[in-house]
Amino acid sequence: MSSTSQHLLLSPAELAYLHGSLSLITPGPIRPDGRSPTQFRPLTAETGILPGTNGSARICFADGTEAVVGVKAEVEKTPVPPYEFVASTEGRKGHSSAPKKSSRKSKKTTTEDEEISMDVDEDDEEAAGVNEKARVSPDWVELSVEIPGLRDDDSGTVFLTSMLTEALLADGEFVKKLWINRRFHWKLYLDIILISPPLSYPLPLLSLTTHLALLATRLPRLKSEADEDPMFDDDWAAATFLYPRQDTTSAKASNKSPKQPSAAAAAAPASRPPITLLVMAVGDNIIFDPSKEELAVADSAVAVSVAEGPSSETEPESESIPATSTKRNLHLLSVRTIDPPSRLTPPGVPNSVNAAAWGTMTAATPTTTTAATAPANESGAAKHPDARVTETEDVVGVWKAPRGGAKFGMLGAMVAKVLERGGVAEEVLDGLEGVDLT
Amino acid sequence: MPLDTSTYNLALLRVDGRRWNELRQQKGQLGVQPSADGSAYLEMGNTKIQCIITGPNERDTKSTSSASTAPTSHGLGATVAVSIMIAPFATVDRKRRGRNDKRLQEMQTTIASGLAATVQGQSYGPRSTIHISLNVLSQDGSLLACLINAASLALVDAGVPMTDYLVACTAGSTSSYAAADEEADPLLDLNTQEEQELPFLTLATLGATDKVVAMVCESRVQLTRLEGMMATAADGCKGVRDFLDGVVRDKGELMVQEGAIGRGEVVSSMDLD
Amino acid sequence: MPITILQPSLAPPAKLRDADSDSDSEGGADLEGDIAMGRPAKRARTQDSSIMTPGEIITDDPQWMRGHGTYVIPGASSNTILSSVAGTLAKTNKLLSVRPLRARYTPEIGDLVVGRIVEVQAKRWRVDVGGTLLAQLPLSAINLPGGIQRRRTETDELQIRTFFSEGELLVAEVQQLYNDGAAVLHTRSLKYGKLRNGVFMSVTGTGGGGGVVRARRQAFTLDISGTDEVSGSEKIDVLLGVNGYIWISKHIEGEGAAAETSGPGITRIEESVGLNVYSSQNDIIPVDTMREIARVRGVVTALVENGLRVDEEMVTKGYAEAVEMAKEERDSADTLWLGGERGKRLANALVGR
Amino acid sequence: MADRRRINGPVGATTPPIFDKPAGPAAAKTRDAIRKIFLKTGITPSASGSAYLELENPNPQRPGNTSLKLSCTVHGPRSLPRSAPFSPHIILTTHVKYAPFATRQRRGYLRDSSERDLGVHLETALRGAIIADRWPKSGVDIISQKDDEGWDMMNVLSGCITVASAAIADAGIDCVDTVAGGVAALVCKDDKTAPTIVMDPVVAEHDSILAACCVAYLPTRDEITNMWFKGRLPGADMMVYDKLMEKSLVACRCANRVIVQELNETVKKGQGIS
Repeated sequence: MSSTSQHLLLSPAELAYLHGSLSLITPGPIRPDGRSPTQFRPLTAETGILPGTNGSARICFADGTEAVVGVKAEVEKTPVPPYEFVASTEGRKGHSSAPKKSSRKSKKTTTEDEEISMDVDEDDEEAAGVNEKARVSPDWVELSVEIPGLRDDDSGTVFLTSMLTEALLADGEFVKKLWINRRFHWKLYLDIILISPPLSYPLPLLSLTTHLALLATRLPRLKSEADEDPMFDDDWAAATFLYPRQDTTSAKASNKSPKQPSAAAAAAPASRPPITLLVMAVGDNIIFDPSKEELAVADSAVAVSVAEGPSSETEPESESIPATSTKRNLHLLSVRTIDPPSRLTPPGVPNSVNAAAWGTMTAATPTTTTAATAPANESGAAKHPDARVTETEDVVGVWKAPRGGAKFGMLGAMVAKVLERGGVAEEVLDGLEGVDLT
Repeated sequence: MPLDTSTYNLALLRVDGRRWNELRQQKGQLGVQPSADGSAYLEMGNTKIQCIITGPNERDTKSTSSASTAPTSHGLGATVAVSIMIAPFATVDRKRRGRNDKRLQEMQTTIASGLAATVQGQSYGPRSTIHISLNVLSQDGSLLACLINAASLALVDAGVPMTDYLVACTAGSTSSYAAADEEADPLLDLNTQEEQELPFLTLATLGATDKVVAMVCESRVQLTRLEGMMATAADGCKGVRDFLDGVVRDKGELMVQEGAIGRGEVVSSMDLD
Repeated sequence: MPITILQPSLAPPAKLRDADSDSDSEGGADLEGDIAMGRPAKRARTQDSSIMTPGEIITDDPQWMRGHGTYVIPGASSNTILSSVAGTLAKTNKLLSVRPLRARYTPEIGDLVVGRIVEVQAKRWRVDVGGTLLAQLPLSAINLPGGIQRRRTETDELQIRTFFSEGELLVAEVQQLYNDGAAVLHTRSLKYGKLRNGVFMSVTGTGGGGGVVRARRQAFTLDISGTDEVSGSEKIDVLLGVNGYIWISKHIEGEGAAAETSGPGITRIEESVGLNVYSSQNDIIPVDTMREIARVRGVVTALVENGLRVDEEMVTKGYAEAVEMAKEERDSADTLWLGGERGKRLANALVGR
Repeated sequence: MADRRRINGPVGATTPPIFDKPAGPAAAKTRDAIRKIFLKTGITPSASGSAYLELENPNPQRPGNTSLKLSCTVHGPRSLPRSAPFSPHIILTTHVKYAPFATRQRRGYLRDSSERDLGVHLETALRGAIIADRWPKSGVDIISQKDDEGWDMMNVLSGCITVASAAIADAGIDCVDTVAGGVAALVCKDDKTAPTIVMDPVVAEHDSILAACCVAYLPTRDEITNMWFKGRLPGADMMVYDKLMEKSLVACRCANRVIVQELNETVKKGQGIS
């Protein structure tokens, strides 16, 4: 079944009503629970709930949907590919064709390998200038999602996992934080658990919880020198945060230990993990944080992953970045359209065609087709002559699953609304910053 | 690293400072999940478990029911389906359990049959099922016992009629199989270190009645010590039952104070009106 | 501010219960005390709280009879009554029963329930009413369109989906109960049938905190005075299903569950009114009515979240209070949303805390 | 447990030793043309609809880098099994599979997460195009198989969308429009030059790809049924994002012309015979 089809049964009458109330233009959409289009449902968030992990977080909605994320880090030996000399001399071309053979290669990494050649982190080779830095690979992060009731190779779970992994690895900054030295690196396991059966599409909840868990993650401080076997300071209070904090008052404001020269950390204080927001469109209205009923009448839905890059980093490539990026320097990481469950909903039957509704007796239901207002005494049992017409056209008040896709402009507007200055993404990031990290 | 029991008989204190018959610190909460029929969160020491109950409801025949690993065991009426999910970060080193993990399925069957004997399901038809999903957030010993306690606490929250709480506790014995010392003390409520070293058993009783519903022992232990261990476990179960009972009463009184439900009457034997 | 992130509410501090069993340390167990085998340890009922928990002896006085939520040990002297659920004791002259704190809906004959069709079979529908079992709605228990009275034929069975199909909502009455507790519904009256022009919401099971309470009138009409000069004529139907399913919709003269009580008499079956009872087409609903329907739904959610009972009186008072609150904060945009803080304020105002 | 029936190739994939310096990359293809597509429908008689697609190989003499070959079969619309719940519309299930020899490192027959991910993308793309309530109580299976290796995920997805849309049309399933897939990418030679937007990018040719997007597009309705953007784009720069999208729409229109032309040919051939 498609990724969003947690079999929600809604009647055509409800769907028609919901679609009608959500696509109102003049006073703006009326949402079933009365929220404004950009208002999120209140959620309670806490971090550091599991002492046995490097970082953990838990977020739950008022209606009970709850997610727990645990982050554990292990030191792992970095495999040295046999063709290393080929890789370094051949420069780029050799690099992409030389197969990465490592002792415990899991099957998945070959596609990651292909993806890597498409991906973006080759450019750091030139930036860092040092060749062995090149061997930063996305397999150092393993992310798994567990949804009760769905098997872990179910297409819905796989779609969520790949979206969250993609958001994390898209800009290649994150993997550099796991670098210890040329022989060892951190292997980070991110395990995301949805406690309750999903009441609404779980993606935004999972990504906010992952964001908080990564903010709270701390790695023990490295004491050993450059390429020795890693030795760590076992005083947990001295552990450094994965995402170095701004000048927060916490005593151990992360002193960037001299032995971890990573370009990103040195350049900027406050880069933050990505968040993924679910945006939905009904008619011309753009709605955030949709509940299950709202998603069931969506014409189109998009998942936008955004991260806050280091604010002082200059962007050589793009020509039109406004110089004074005052507030946050948001990076668009990935956008995916989500197949809204509205395409799987049963269609309503207009009165003119409905054998059991005896045709359109009450004048209050003017259907668009002129000939449909049959005289009162005509026996409704006979199928209406222009049933085919009502099948293709939209009859007011009758629900029909949306056909075709979304307009190009609408998709662009949805992404723009997330990214705009002072828009939703920034306010969500501000909200998340407010959570004090224990 | 093996648990050194050498210092035990000096001060009769265990590695976490408990006496031989002390339960670990327990925390419990009811109704943590408003959208589920019944829910409970239970901590015994560092073993933290959250239990969600949906049902008793009827899965209609043709619905694509999700892949719930349901070793249903037919009690008097309703069937009980249990699915356990242990978080990969629950243990010290991360371990991701596959779908058909034999140990999990065995625990699921034990819990399902234990609960089916406790739940008075005859008022629901055989077609209705009670789905119990247990999430283990962190695991530090006596896992099966803690799962059973969390499940029965959540069942009480869901208002499912039960003969009594199904409470469980583990008990071990300080002497490993080799040492033949006779006066070895039984130990109550073991954590992971003690479980890996010492022989232990899990005992589930019907509330404080000492009727044993389920007993699981997977390590070799001398027969003479078995009786002592079972008696200790049974008493441990009484302590656990009092704790669970306390959690339920607190929740009930809270709801009465909030005026959500009317105050019940008190029956007094002299009431002969 | 679009997103509000709250701090976790701390778990209520566990009161140190005066340990019943005579063990020396908190929760410990000692071996010396004799272990009472067989009969459950009779515990002096020290606490005065009237909360019963499973396995607790209520009384062993033979004069009492056993009701719901209790059981008797088959073996031993069979007049000790024990509680099988956690809840409060209820005495109805010589009958002892325990009302559980939270439980799913148990149908009783005569209940007005809102249900959703889950499955269509040859001669009947399986309806989810939030109970332990799916309810049945036989084909013979519905009104044929136009109110014709005749036996059901093959063609009716073929056209079964034109009456009700999967996912559709209906209001019905419990006609009879099977011995395993499954309900049989019927919609043979004008006030029952398919629901349209409105919004559905479900409230957790009855029996205890925050559920729908069985009341004299489950279906009633609210006339929306309209916060912004809407002509008073618009009305809203509120249907509080006893099973915790609630339907809030636009009131259509002479139709719908509330029509029975306030509309014209039941005599004229063949009137045109009953003809659209199986239509799934909504009528044109003005924006203000949609707004008020969302407000009523917010009121009910606030009642449930703050643990208050949901019945006609509370909903009407709550709605009036919500309209007042909206008038006060005339300027702020989201006067409709009644979750979180605003919900608490509304509930406190209602209960007068 | 060893797989007794099949004789597997050598465990580690071996690449030919590189002796001479391969000829320089062929003249990078012009920016605004996509590679030539070969599309044939009706290739598997047993399926109710099928199609085969092959993309032109940009520089044939390079070792280990061959063109993209995709085949797709459609089984249905056929009635759902008796146990399935009633559904008022067609149930669409899509599978994307890599042939074992399709990638540099041989992969087994068990599908892994990236293939399942592509499957979900393909399903979203096709569901928008199919008129679902024309076929109640029925299901259709679309199996798209990638036969040749060396190509990146987004190009594979756009190929799958195009070949599946042709196969659905061949199977006679009602569609609002023929959906076509297109890819565009933001590439830059090195740090100095400004990044350029390339249509239908060839992965090996470009030094570093900053961002890429793959779009499934309905040309006559001018609607997008599936969009997948990935990469690193400074957020405030919506202009680059829109330009990238427009470029991929152009790629979709070109691919769509190929489908329409192929379907016209089969129709003419069909009328010619009967």
